[in-house]
Amino acid sequence: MEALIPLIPFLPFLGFVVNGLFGRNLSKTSVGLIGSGALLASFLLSIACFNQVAASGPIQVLWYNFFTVGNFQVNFAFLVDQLSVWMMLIVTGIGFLIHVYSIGYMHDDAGFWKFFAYLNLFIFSMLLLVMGDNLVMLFFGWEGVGLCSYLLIGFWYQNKEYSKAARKAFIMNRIGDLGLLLGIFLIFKTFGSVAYTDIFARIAGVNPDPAIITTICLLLFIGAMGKSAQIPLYTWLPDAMAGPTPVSALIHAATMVTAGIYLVARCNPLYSLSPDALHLVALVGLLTSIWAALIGLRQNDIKKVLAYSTVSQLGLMFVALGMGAYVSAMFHVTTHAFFKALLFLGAGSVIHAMGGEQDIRNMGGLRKALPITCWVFLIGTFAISGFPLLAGFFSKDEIFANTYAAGGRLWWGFAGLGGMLTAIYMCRLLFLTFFGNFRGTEEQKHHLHESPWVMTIPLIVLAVLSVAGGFLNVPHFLHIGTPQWMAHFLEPVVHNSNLSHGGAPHHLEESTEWSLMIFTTSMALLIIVVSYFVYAVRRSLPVADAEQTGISKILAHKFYVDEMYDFLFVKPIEKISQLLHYFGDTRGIDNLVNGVGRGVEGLGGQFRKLQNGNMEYYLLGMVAGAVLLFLTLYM
Amino acid sequence: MLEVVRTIPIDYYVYLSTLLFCIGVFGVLIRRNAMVVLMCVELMLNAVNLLLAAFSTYLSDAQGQIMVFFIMVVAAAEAAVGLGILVMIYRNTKSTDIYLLDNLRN
Amino acid sequence: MRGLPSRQIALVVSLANLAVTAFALSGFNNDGSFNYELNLPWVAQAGISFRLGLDGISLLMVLLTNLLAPLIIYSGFNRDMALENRYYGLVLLMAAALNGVFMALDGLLFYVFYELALIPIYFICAIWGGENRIRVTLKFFIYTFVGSLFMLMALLAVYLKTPGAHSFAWEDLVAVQLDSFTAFWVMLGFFLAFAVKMPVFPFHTWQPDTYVTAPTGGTMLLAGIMLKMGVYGVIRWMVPLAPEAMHVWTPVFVTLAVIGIIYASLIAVKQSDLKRLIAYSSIAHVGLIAAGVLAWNKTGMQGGMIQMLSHGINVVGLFFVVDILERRLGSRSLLDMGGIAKSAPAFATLFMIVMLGSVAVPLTNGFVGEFLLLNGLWNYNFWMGAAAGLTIIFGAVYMLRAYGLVMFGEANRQTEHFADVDRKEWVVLGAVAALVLLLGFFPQLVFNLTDGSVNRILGAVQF
Amino acid sequence: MTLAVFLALAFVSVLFALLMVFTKNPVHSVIYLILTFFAIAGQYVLLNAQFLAVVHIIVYAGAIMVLFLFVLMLLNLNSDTEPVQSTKWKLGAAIAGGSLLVTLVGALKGGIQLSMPEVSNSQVGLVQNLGRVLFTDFVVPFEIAGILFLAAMVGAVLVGKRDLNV
Repeated sequence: MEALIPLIPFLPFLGFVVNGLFGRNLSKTSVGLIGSGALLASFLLSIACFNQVAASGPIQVLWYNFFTVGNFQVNFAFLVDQLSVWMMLIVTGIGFLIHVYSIGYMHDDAGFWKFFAYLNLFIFSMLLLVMGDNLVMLFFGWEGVGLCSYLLIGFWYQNKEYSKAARKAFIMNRIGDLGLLLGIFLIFKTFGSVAYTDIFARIAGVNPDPAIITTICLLLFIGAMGKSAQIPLYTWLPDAMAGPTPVSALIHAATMVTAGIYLVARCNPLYSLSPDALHLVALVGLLTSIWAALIGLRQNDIKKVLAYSTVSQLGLMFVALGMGAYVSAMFHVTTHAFFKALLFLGAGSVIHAMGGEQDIRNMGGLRKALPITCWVFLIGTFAISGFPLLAGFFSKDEIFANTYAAGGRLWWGFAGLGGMLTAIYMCRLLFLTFFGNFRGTEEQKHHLHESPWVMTIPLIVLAVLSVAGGFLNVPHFLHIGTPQWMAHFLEPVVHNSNLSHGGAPHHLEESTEWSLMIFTTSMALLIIVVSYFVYAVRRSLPVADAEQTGISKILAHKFYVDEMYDFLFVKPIEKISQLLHYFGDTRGIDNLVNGVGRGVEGLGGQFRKLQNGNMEYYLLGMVAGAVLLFLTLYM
Repeated sequence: MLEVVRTIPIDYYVYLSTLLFCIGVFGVLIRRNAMVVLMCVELMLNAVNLLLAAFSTYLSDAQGQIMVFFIMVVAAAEAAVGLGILVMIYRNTKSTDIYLLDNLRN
Repeated sequence: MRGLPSRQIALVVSLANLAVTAFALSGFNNDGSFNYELNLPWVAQAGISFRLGLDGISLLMVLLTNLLAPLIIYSGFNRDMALENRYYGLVLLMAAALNGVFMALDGLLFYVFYELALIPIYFICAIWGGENRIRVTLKFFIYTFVGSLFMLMALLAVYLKTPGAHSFAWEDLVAVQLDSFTAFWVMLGFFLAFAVKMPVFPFHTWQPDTYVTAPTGGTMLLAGIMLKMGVYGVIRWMVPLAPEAMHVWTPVFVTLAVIGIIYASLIAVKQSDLKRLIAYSSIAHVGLIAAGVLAWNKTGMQGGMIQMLSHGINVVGLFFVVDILERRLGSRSLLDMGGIAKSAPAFATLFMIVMLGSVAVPLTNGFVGEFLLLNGLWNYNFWMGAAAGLTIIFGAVYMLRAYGLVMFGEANRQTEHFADVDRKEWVVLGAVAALVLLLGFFPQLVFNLTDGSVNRILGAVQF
Repeated sequence: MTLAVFLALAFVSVLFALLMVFTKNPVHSVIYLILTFFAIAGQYVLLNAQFLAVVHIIVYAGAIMVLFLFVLMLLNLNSDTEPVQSTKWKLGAAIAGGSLLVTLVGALKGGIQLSMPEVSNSQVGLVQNLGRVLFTDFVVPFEIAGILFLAAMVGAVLVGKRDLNV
């Protein structure tokens, strides 16, 4: 098994190399087969790993020494423990489904081979990220996925807006990366190693200053903010929807954006030592969750709605992390990967059918033309809204319960508010798209068709997962199946800190859990019913952009955050750049240097005047020189 | 020992030739007529000649006087060429004013 | 010598040089001592000898020189230029001088080679340069020349303190214990020379103009190899000769370097001339190298080592890209470009790889260098490290902007039929890209080479 | 006695030198200069350098100064055409010359220590002696001086030619 582990990331890498170098000359079928086949193999290997890890614990594979400088040693090594194998399964499994889907979705695109090459490269980076045995390996993957995200968002590069969005994503990620990088430095300085096992083993021995731990946690969290699109670095994610829809599903919903969650969960021994850092994580998560949900309420682009929903859900995960409920966050990562991938792929199917149309005001009534898509979309929406027994129901409920337990009523209330807002805009999206009358053009109406099977099968698989995913980690009090199966599996690496501290103030009564669950569930149901009436029965339509007023206009314009960033950062930097070039270099330093040159030249000019060709001056000078000479010699 | 060597200190000759030399310099500086300037130069050369001759006598060494001959040679050559040039210049400028001779400037 | 195939001769000579370097590499002892030492008396009375030798650091720089020289020569094959034989002759002379700089173990010999390197590049820029070349080249020349004069004074100051009959040998110069006053001035003198060469803010203003004006080969030589002379000089001469002044000067130098990083990055953000943009990015990158090296610790130093090699490779690739664009489009302005990715996919891919190396994406050659440099700098001072770290953000900003403007967007009339790279260009860019990835995956290759020497230098300098 | 002669001659030479400098008419200047030269020739005689004195008279007064006079007359220069220096310049020149004198005298004062031979050779300035030295020890410079003369002569002729299309 050990020897095969490097194959898991390097099979997709191989796929990338083959498709990248020779893809142009291969048929679309072979490109698709190579791309998806590599992933399938990785997925199967991951399952094998899973079994072995479940049976005999973590596997560590040292591949080669990446570099050793002094005592700074970084190995190209893999650590496959419960947490990483879990992520590997998500990445390769969902990745495989999305690859298959892309065969259909991207079929008519000229850059088909390039698309698969990039996707494979992305999977490679993502696997490095989760499988790396140290923080530097994680950083490889971390930047690698950022790069692939850049390439894929800007996939249709002829459009300048798209490549701008790609650039924005990469740069915002890089801001976070700097934080992560500094965090890694500080960790190395404190613990003398960047390998997870060493770091966590040395915590007790080194016993660092709490302030240092907090600094480390905050620096790492900056990285997580960038990657997982948290306030203030979230604006790239909605723009990233410029990429092809499978990309949005894979990168910007299921896998890459959860890297931040993974990072915090991975470093949970550090975070658990720093209540301050956890507090901030929770606060940022909560703010993001509500903020993005509010914006999501008034978006009319089907992908933008999903994007804001992703940001909001990621916020919720950070709330869970901040509450010390690492497992709950990972659980939500998992279920979210299922239903959000489903939703995105469903949206892709819609866009595919509508010939590129993304505005839900021009859709409606697609239920008849796209029955499978409609059903899976419905499942996805209900799952994210918290419909009983669907995936999101369990994972969200667990987060709410933990928030209540660790944070109290206020936190719970706000987190719940975020959840409810999610339900509202998701239902709005669902009903506006699939119910009511078709509002598009005649041409589009003729064009409407269900997607081919390569696209629908992944949808169906994901729908099944969205239904069943919740049973991975059923709470104790429901007494169904194996309670807390996932938590038990992850126990050796991550565990909810409030659960492990057994009882005391953190543990909730069963009755409390029941009442919390009933409350949130009934709210979700209520929202579903109400929005059905509002959007499907009464068919109230969102107004055109120009007619928006008041708060909804602010929401539709995303609180003007992009404009604000533009005004606060982008424009000033560009201005400074020009000013520095003009006043700093051309006029300033260079002028100074040239000034010295001119000074010398000018002095030369003055001296030149003495050389006026008039002998008497020369003679006078000679005499003066002789006088001086004698003076110095004899006086 | 010669009478002159006994009775006149060498310093007198030094002072005398210095004085003549300085008069020459002064003349060169003060006059604008190239002709007179040349004459002043001759005067300066003579001051030096005098000094050489004096030392030659005082040291009973003929070399000083030989040197004087050579200086005379140079002075004669200089006068010949200098005056030739002067005539030439006068032909072009109708003047011997050295202020006009700033062609070196450029 | 009109009939000689000068370019082919130059290429063969440079390849032979590379082969010799490879041979030297094969039998190399990396424990930090000087290998293959050659010591001939030169002016024995004054303690000057013709002394060459290679330790890990030198060998790395020699490798850089001889690796890039064939690429630089070969990159000129697509261009017809006047007086071709002289051009290639000067390039070879340049390579000789650079090798000499990196191998010299005698202070005066070092100075001689250092100055000798200036002469061919001066003529290359002044003869084959673009507009304003005379003015710009003169500025460059005076700038660097004045800098080197300070170095000469500093060298002499140390030389005169050597015991007994004075000596210029490296060991003897290093052994001199300077009083703090002398050390202060000696270090300043050296720094002025090397800071101009690198260049470090605020001595950099010759650089963008010169890079832009110089012919591509000259720019490659300047940016790829010549500016490493400055960093190398800092490591080999400046600090070991006057370590007593380290604690006074290092904060100043590091601060200047960090200011330079941010300053140049900021300026690069809005440049529209691609060549100038890369020139500014080069200032930023070299600023980071300088800052990391001056932090004078293991990670910073090793980072500097690999980054010097990487930066040389990347910058040669980037300037070659500029050259291709300029030859096809007749312009270097980003505003005239766009949409090239469609008509020239291979070119786009190769440019992408080189660009990623320059942006320091992991598993390209730029990453490990920047990582270690930042770590070294960060160990020296937290805030300096954090400020210099902005380079990874700004680097992405300006490089991606440039790449996007060149490759993405709609094609215009000129870029519509942009020819993809031909075979010769493929060879150069392919070689650069291969090196980018090779060093990206296996940086330890470099560290194995330099480890002993870096330890020795770091150990020898106590302050 | 000797001292008196010396002082008289010195006085004469300085007086005429000054007159030469200050007189406006170039012709007068030439005359004064010739008189100065005569005074200097007197000094030579005093110094027991009779041959030198004779040569001096012949060369300077006889050749060079006559040449000057010829040129002066040729050009027809007199005090009317004489260019005059500005007062400021005159003052500057006076200061310069004066300070040169002062410094030279100051520098040379008391600084001369001659190791004079016990027995002085009175034959030094005679033709026989000078000729021997000139044609033995100094024969090469002598020949060179001859060449110099030749060159000067050719040069003077060349310069004096009306049109210089050489």
